[in-house]
Amino acid sequence: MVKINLDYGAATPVDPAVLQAMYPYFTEHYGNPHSLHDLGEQPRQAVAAAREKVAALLGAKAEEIIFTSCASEANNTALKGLAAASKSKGKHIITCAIEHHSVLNPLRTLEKAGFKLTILPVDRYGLVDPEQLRQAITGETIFISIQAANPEIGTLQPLPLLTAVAQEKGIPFHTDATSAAGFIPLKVEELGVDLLTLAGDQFYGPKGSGALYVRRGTRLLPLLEGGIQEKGRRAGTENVPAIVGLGEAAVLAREKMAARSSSLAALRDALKEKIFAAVPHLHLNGHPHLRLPHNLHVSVEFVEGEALLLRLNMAGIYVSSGSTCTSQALKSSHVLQAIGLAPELAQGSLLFTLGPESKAEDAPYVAEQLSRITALLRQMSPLYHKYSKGG
Amino acid sequence: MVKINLDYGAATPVDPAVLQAMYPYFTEHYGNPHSLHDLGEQPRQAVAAAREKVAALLGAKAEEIIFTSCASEANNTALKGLAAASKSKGKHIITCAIEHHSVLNPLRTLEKAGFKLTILPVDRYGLVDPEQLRQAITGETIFISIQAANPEIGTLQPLPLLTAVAQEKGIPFHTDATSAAGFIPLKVEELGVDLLTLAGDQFYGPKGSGALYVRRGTRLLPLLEGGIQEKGRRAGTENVPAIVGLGEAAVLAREKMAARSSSLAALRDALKEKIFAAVPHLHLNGHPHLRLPHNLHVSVEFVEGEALLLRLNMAGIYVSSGSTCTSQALKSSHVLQAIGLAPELAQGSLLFTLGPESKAEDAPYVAEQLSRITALLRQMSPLYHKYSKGG
Amino acid sequence: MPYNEIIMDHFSNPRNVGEIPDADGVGEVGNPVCGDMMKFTIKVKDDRLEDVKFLTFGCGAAIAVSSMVSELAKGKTLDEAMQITNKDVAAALGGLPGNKMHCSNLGADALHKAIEDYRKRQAVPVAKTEESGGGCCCSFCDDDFDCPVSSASPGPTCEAKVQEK
Amino acid sequence: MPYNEIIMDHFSNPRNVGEIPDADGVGEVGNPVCGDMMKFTIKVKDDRLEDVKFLTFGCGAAIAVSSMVSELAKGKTLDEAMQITNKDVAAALGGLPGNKMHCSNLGADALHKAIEDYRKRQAVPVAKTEESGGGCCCSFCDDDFDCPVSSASPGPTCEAKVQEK
Ligand SMILES: Cc1ncc(COP(=O)(O)O)c(C=O)c1O
Ligand SMILES: Cc1ncc(COP(=O)(O)O)c(C=O)c1O
Repeated sequence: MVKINLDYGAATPVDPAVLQAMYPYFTEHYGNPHSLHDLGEQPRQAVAAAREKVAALLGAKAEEIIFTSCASEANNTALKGLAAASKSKGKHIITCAIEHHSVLNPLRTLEKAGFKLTILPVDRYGLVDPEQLRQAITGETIFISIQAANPEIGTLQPLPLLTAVAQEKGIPFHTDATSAAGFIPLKVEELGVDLLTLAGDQFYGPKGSGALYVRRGTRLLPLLEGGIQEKGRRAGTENVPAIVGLGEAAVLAREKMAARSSSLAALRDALKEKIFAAVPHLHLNGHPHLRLPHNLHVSVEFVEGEALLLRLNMAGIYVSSGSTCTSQALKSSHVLQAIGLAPELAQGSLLFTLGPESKAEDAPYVAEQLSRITALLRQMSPLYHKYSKGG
Repeated sequence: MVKINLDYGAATPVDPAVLQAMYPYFTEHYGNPHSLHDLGEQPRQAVAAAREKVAALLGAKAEEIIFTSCASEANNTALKGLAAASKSKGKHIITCAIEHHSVLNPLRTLEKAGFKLTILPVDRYGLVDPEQLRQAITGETIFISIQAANPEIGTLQPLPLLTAVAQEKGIPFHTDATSAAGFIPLKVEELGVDLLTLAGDQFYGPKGSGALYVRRGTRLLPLLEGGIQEKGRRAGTENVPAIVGLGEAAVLAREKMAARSSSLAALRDALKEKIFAAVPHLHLNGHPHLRLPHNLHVSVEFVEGEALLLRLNMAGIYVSSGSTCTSQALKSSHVLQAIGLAPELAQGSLLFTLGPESKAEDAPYVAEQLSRITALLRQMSPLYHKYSKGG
Repeated sequence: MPYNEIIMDHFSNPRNVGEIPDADGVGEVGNPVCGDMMKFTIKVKDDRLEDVKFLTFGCGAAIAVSSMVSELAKGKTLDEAMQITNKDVAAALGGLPGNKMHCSNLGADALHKAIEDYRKRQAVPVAKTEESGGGCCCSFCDDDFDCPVSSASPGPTCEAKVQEK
Repeated sequence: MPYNEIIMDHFSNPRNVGEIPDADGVGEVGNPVCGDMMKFTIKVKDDRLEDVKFLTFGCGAAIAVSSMVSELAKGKTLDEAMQITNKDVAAALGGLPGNKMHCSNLGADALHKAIEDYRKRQAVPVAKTEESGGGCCCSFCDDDFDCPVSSASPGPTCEAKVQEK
């Protein structure tokens, strides 16, 4: 049976080299890095080495990396930690409308606790305007959080332009780079960011591995308090296998990024071409070229995303959608709303993310199935019937 | 070379059956449990099954289990989440002096934020007095957090007596059962607790696996906010392999607990006998019998714990200590202070925790080495010289 | 797969898809903003539903619900058909996932609207059937756990419910 | 192992352990509350340290420091020995871990005290050497990262330092 994963954004398999590196730390080297005896030695060194590797991916210093259990934890730690440490400086925070929920929801909680939140709009491609950012800044602004890339529509923010504005005013800048890490270069000096979130499971590392880069000198109070792991910035026994895996994934990402990204982009472009040729009334979402190399996001007019997704699944093709029905919160994607996509188009959205097993041969089959299924669902769509009669 | 781990409290190896269960979820079944397509199916079922297994260990319902990345996260989530959800009810919190830092530090942070904190004392065995708990409760008390077992001195709290007091007054009761889980029965109904923390890596499950039991109906605001994983109570992509591993460890714990604990206790008792016979001026800390089956905590008079630990390490024996020098914060253990142990004795503390590879043959060797090393260090101890002259 | 076999069967092989050209009654519910929209057309003969057809824009559940409603209704008298509730439809489908109970389960409403439309055309006055509300709804409603307002982004209709708890 | 090879060597094979019975000077520093206590006894001949012995209750670093001090001091004139600083000792040991710099590095102080004691007995008045403070100390002091007050439980002597930042 055909099985074509086009939903690597939801999960990636762990690279065999990564898993191999992790393996000894479950059993042979199971010690606690904080133990003073020999059993702590190898785990301690492994964690230190992984820290160097993640730092190298970002062009950062090892001591600027805090290991976390996921990107959500890193985002919560960054945002709540900055807010708690900066109360005396002010209470104003700036973000943008298409951030991940793990950025927006902590900020909404801070808002309820008395912070002032400015949520910048984005244009129809999902871009934040540096000029609007500049105007939003007040004397009270304590930090800015704007993502590196959007996980749905794939749009890459012009971070250097945005961080330049923040730097002028001396305001710490956090970026959620979860969907960008491993696919586009993220040197913190070039980006000009002070904090950066990433997660290993987005780029062939293990689930349960995340990291927060915090520029030396940035004040942050810890979210997980307890032991003095991560120099007191994140309590909890180090998940050594996951940390080792993240380090290994960072090495692979650094070595292979250019090749990986250009081959993914080529496959993606071929897929795009094929499905646009096969399916009428298809719309591309996100920026035409400022986008993640492995991301393709479209709206299929007149039909609903979950129905498409389930039918594609029956054909062995795995995708996701930002439609109301596919979100457990039963709201259509806030990202699609923010770029001003018409509700009907948001409902018919399909997200393709390519990954390690994507092949050129897949595109024709996917296009053919998408065309067949779209036709079938349009036949039972009242919107399509209305359109057909009207047109 | 001899290698005898007597520091399983710091880390346990992952049980081979646990690792085997986890393995497919790194590669073959790498999907995201929230995916609507087939790749989400197996991970989703695996997470659901693991939830049932952890619930079964506690005699709880599956939906009362929140998976976390470690015990510290579970504790922070419980305490900060209860506080945030109960602000309108009151601002008073009760705990005890020998809690883990991942309980005490979040509570101290809440105290700084305006909550009132009562830290109950313990007796010389580490026991909390139910009557003192009763007297500490005020109309403002919003929750109580008292551990199930102490990770250092091994003392088991009389939880049913303590929770009975809380129930009378209708106050939610959290227990940090991190060092108890897997070794002593922890049925939430019998204990009478409303929230309970555990971590897999304490009982042969993987690092990075924790859980928080929250009784149905208990109000709690989430600490990690973002996606609606764990029904909105803990954001972040599920660490499926770790969750599966925790589930498997819970099954093993349920099946083997009685046998495991009685064999560990027998080994521990033999070790205790041997070292007390071999080393003069040795003191047992913690309760004589109300203690974890795998825990032995002693103070070696006139010598310092790190020096003992390092010399034992050179002899292939791995232990830990609550001495000032072995804590990165450079304070002697707050637990030893709280039970009123003299500073010199606290400095000479040694913690032995037994585990899966502990053997009866180890005890004589350990006793012999401890005796040799103690004599050697006493020879260079000014305290011992003073004692010898004086005595 | 989020759905059971009966639902997947009706989703994969929906019965009675289409639009009756010279329908005796037409009923529409929902709108694409919330993700589901259904249009039922009926043919009535001797006070019985001789034919029922539907068009649905919506998720798997919505399509299966429409299909099931059309099957349940076909051949029934109008009064019998008016007795079909959304709950009956869900039961006939072997149960809907909690978060789809409100949102996609509008099939009976659409059918009732079509019957009302027919009756209106026949000038038989009827009390307007109340819609079940439907629309966008938080997945936590059916849950016994407090809805974590700060993190779950509940839908508009549930916000009230959530606050109450 | 938290220590380098030189330290481990001095810890495993400490030089000059003991107490000189008829010492010319005795110096004690530290107390067991903070984990380290050192007692130096010296034998002086022709203004030189003919013999130096120590007793130490303390961690690996404290024992290695004591051993190194005794070696550095032995044979030196008293004035030379008074020049030995805790920093010199740490350097001779190839560096101490950050969190042991303050706490266990009291060896020079103890030696100086012993010399002072000798001089006092000889009635040569001297300015009292200042102790370096030592005692219990937070491991974050040497760190460039802000000490996370809420979570790190810094020791008493550092609390001030931490608040300052
Ligand atoms: C009683 C207790 N609570 C909490 C913790 C913290 O556990 P973790 O390192 O998994 O966060 C520990 C660690 O050993 C513990 O013993
Ligand atoms: C941009 C972005 N941020 C944060 C997250 C949350 O990641 P995690 O599930 O590792 O917490 C995601 C998840 O896909 C994401 O795409």
